[in-house]
Amino acid sequence: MLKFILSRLLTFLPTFFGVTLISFAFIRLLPGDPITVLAGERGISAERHAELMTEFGFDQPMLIQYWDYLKGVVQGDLGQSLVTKKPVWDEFFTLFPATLELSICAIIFAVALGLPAGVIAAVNRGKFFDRLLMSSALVGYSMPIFWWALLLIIAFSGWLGWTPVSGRISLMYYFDSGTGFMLIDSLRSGQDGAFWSAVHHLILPTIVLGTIPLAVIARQTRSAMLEVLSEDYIRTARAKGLAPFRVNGVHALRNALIPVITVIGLSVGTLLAGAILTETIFSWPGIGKWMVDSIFRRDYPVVQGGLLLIAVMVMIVNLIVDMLYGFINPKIRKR
Amino acid sequence: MPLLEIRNLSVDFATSSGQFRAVDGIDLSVDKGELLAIVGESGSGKSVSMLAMMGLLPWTATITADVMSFDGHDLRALGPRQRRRIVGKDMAMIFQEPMSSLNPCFTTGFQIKEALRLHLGLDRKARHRRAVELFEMVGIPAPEDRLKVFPHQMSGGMNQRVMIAMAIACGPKLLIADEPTTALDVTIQAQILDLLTGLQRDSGMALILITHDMGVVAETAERVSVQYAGQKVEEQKVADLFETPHHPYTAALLAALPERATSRHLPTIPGVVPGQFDRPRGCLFSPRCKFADDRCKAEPPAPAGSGLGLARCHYPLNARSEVSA
Amino acid sequence: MNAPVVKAENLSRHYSVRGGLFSGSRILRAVSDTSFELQPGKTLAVVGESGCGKSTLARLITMIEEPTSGSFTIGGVEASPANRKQLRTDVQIVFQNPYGSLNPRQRIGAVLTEPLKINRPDITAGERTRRAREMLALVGLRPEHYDRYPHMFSGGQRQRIAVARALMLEPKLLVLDEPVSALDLSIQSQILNLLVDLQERLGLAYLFISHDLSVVKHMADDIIVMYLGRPVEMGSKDAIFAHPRHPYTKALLSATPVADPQGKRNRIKLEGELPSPLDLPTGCAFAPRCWKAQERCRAERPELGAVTHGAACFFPE
Amino acid sequence: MTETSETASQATDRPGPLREFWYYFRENRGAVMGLWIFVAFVLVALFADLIAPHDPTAQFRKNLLQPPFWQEGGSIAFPLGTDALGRDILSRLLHGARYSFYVGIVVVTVAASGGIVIGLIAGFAPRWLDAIIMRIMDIILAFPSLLLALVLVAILGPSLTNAMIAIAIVLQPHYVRLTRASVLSERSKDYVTAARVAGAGRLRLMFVTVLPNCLSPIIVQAALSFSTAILDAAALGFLGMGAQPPTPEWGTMLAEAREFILRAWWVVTFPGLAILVTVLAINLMGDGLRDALDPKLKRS
Repeated sequence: MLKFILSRLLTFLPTFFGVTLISFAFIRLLPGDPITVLAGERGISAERHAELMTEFGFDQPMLIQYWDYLKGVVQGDLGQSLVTKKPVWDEFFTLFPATLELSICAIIFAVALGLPAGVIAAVNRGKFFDRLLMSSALVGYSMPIFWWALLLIIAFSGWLGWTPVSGRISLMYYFDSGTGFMLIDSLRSGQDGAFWSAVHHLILPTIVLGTIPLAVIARQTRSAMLEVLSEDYIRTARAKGLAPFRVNGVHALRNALIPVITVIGLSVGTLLAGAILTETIFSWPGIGKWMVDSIFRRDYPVVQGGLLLIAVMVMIVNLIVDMLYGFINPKIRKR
Repeated sequence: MPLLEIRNLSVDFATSSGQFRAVDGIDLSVDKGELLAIVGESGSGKSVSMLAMMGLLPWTATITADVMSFDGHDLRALGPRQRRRIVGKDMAMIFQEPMSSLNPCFTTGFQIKEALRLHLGLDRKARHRRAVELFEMVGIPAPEDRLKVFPHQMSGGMNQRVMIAMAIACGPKLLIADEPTTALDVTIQAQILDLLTGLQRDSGMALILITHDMGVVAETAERVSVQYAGQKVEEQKVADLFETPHHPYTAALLAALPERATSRHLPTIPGVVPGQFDRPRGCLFSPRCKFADDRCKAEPPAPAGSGLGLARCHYPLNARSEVSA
Repeated sequence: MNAPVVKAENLSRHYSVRGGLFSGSRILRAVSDTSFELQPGKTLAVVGESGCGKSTLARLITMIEEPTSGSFTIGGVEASPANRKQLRTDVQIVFQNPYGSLNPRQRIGAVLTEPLKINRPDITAGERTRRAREMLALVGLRPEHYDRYPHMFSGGQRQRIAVARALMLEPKLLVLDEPVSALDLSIQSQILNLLVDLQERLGLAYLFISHDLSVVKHMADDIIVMYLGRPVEMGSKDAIFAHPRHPYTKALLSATPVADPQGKRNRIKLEGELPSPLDLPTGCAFAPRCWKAQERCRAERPELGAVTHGAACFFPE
Repeated sequence: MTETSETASQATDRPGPLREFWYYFRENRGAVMGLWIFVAFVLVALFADLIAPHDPTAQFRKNLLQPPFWQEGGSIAFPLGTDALGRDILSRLLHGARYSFYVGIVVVTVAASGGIVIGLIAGFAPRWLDAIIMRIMDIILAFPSLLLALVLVAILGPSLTNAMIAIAIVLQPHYVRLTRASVLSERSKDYVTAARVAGAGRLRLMFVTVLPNCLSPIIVQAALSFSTAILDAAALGFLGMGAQPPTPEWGTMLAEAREFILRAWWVVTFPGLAILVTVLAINLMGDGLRDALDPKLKRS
């Protein structure tokens, strides 16, 4: 097992360098030289330009520039925002919990509904329930979530008035963010109704963000279950006289989970892409919205740093999923 | 009363291109402690009929039978819950591919103890003791260690031993072995066959051995049933079958064995087993039979008398102790 | 006596298996020090259980893989990488699984003409078609099969097509890797007859790989018995079946079920299973399962010895 | 030969590959429905000029935010109503089909052709080259697709063309992985070895022997990425990074309509519905393709 983890870590490294290379290249691929770009629309005098070129080392050979950049990355120095003048690193980690909270809720939502739906569909293959669930899953899978969000807002916020349209919590409540997770912070603040307000604000974004993963997980669970159900060992289990519930729920599901876990892991990337849209629509102060805003504001150091950090987050999650995969698949675990 | 009795069993599968009859009017009876071999080529329905009896066929299968009784139970009348009380306990089955027949995600110990808990209700300690005992019975060395191991960590022969241990865990009255040695090497095959016949002799259970290998049949079985394209075409004591086959198919099959060859050219059976689309109207073997005439092509034969090995043929061979040509 | 079609000397094929990151690589000895000769028109059978290296040997002789050491000649020409292209047409192969060995997207006509197209560019398209149709008839298929796809054929017919493809280049040697193992008994005899006929008619040499001793007994002139990558016994068919000298051969013969209910025999019961090919015993590989094994067997490896009927055993029968 | 025997009759009973494919595809009613909708979509895209009642950019200043015809205040002249600038929504939707179709075709062609060639090379390449190619694909896959597309558009400037380039780059690794995986599984099969024994060179093996047998999953992937491309292009349009107004691209239309969501439901509903129906139809078709092309599912 230790060997397995180490070997995974070893493939992590080249990918990590590749990712830094891309984010390093980003700012140099922009039209115009980096200083002009970083100066933004205010413009800059020629002397100051030359001065800054030397100061930031842009006149150095590329290889040395990359080496310096890499050193910065390892030390947590990703430059600072042109707009707020705060370090990119700090901004990222202030906003990241909001995205994390939303993503975790969305994944829980997707797994809690998608897994049972897939199992039920597979066991009732070809029957009414299967058709119903799989048609719904296909609609969910095909959904333009930015439109889905607007529809939900029309229905739940417009007509029914049940849920708020934007933000993480009602403006009535104010407390210091401790963990950055609104659900936890609101509970800790002890203010009446704060927690429920936070929950209310979470509902729509969670549904919107969770829709596609939900559909993907349901479909994948069904097909994995179907595949497993035709295996010889399922016949063996039935030949032992086990009840269908135990055959499907223990012998089949345990094996079907192996590919499903992979899919759940892969949907983390999808989730972050979805977060960009969801957070923009619901004005959710997370890194997705932060990235979009920064692109619009041409706040390139933020875009560069955010790009790198998000990619690294995705890689870390994939790494964890990989290890989890190794853990639940005995063929890898004990080799 | 025989332990297992089946009369006129048929199994149809609903496929995308219509109904497909995999088993066609099979009769079978097995006494307590008997060893019956069912032999046939692929597509002869030899496994399907046994799976039908165990209730292991998918829902696309339609099963009909006049009689299907096991140990006093009418298998046709049993609900799923009652059937599960018999299946795995009194009636057990092992399969062709030992590597894929065990669940890769659970240890062998888990899988064998599961059956013990379900059918015998043993407590934790008793289960463990019994599992170790079973592993010793089937000749698995270091049973304590092997209980903690996953199937993919052992060889095919060992896995088949685990399968056998699982099957005999609850002391079945009937064990069905579906091509148990086909996936194994010859030397391991010999070990497994010895183990199975030994268990059958010692425990007094009945054993149905499904195989395509005439050599295995000759060396292990007492009585043999030959199947072709879903029908039983002949049934005899093993010695008589090899001596005086009554159905032309059996005779041709035996003649085609390389080890019985007299010249470099083997006698062959022309053509292939009929499929879903080209099932003959009369005798199913008539398109390939060198004795077939118009009657054979037109009307399906009924089984002949027991003196003629119940041969499903209009013109059984070796009739009345005539010496074969 | 003619020059041998194949003459192999000390052929070995070892794979390095990566045993994980830090344990370094280990060596899997699939075939070691195998030498043999095969005369034109004769059949040499290689028998053994799974993992004995018989299929690897087939792939070496067919030049699908390179030997790690040792060498072999085909028709007297050294099979070096330089000569490979020239020798390719002399050796062709038929695989075990008739369902995997034909390209599902190729019509039978294309399957048969492809070898000519690649190796004999001087032959016209019309001539290629003519030869392919001729070959189709030779292996007992009908002219209308020419334009069909493989999935329309049964296993036996596919195996005929595979044989036809192998013969298109008029090879001297046909390597048959378990050609009838995947077939039903009634089809098996058809294919065996076809092979016998073709050998007589075309004077082919066969390297016949099989685990089925009854088929080998029917087909072979000479036999090599392999165990864990090494030949343990080699000799003429009659000699080996009548007087097996190596204990493993004896056990193998006695374990093979015989379709004769009267012939009760004493079966030699082999204890245990094959050791892992990654972790072979130092001495004779068969020693851990052998009832005759002594100290010497565990310490040093016996050589095959005699030319006519050799057995790699210190205590042969 | 004495036994020229095996009956030829049974071979004729089995249908040819194309007919067999259609047979299985037809079984799946959803897939057939998806196919018809897709055909309709393609026709609309091709003949939008002829079908559309109005010029998609013409502004009817007297009819701002007019509801669809069945609602009070609607008129049959603007069947699905008008937007805030008085443009006919139906005409804009019909023309929008053209952009979506265009995006789908271009993206799939670029991503698939590049991805297939790279995947084929990786599948046949020596280990080190294969490892390098796959690591590069890992790197691209580490970035969430929409984010990478956004950043690429930020570099190249917002436009539909740049959005398409960005989406094609992001989708490419999927083709590479898929092609490589099926090349590796095909390569180990006996028929490929047989072709090698027959003397086939590497190029012949790659393109003549192996590639045709890898196409099934690639075709399915092409259908699925067609819909992904439409969705991503619309998302970029929605964020203001794709097609620019007044282009009647569906995502861009939604972005323009956002501020009216609580006032004029139709400006929001119809473009989104158009995206959903198109994507759903293509996905239905893709599922049908997969079932019909996957031999594993056929047997059951």
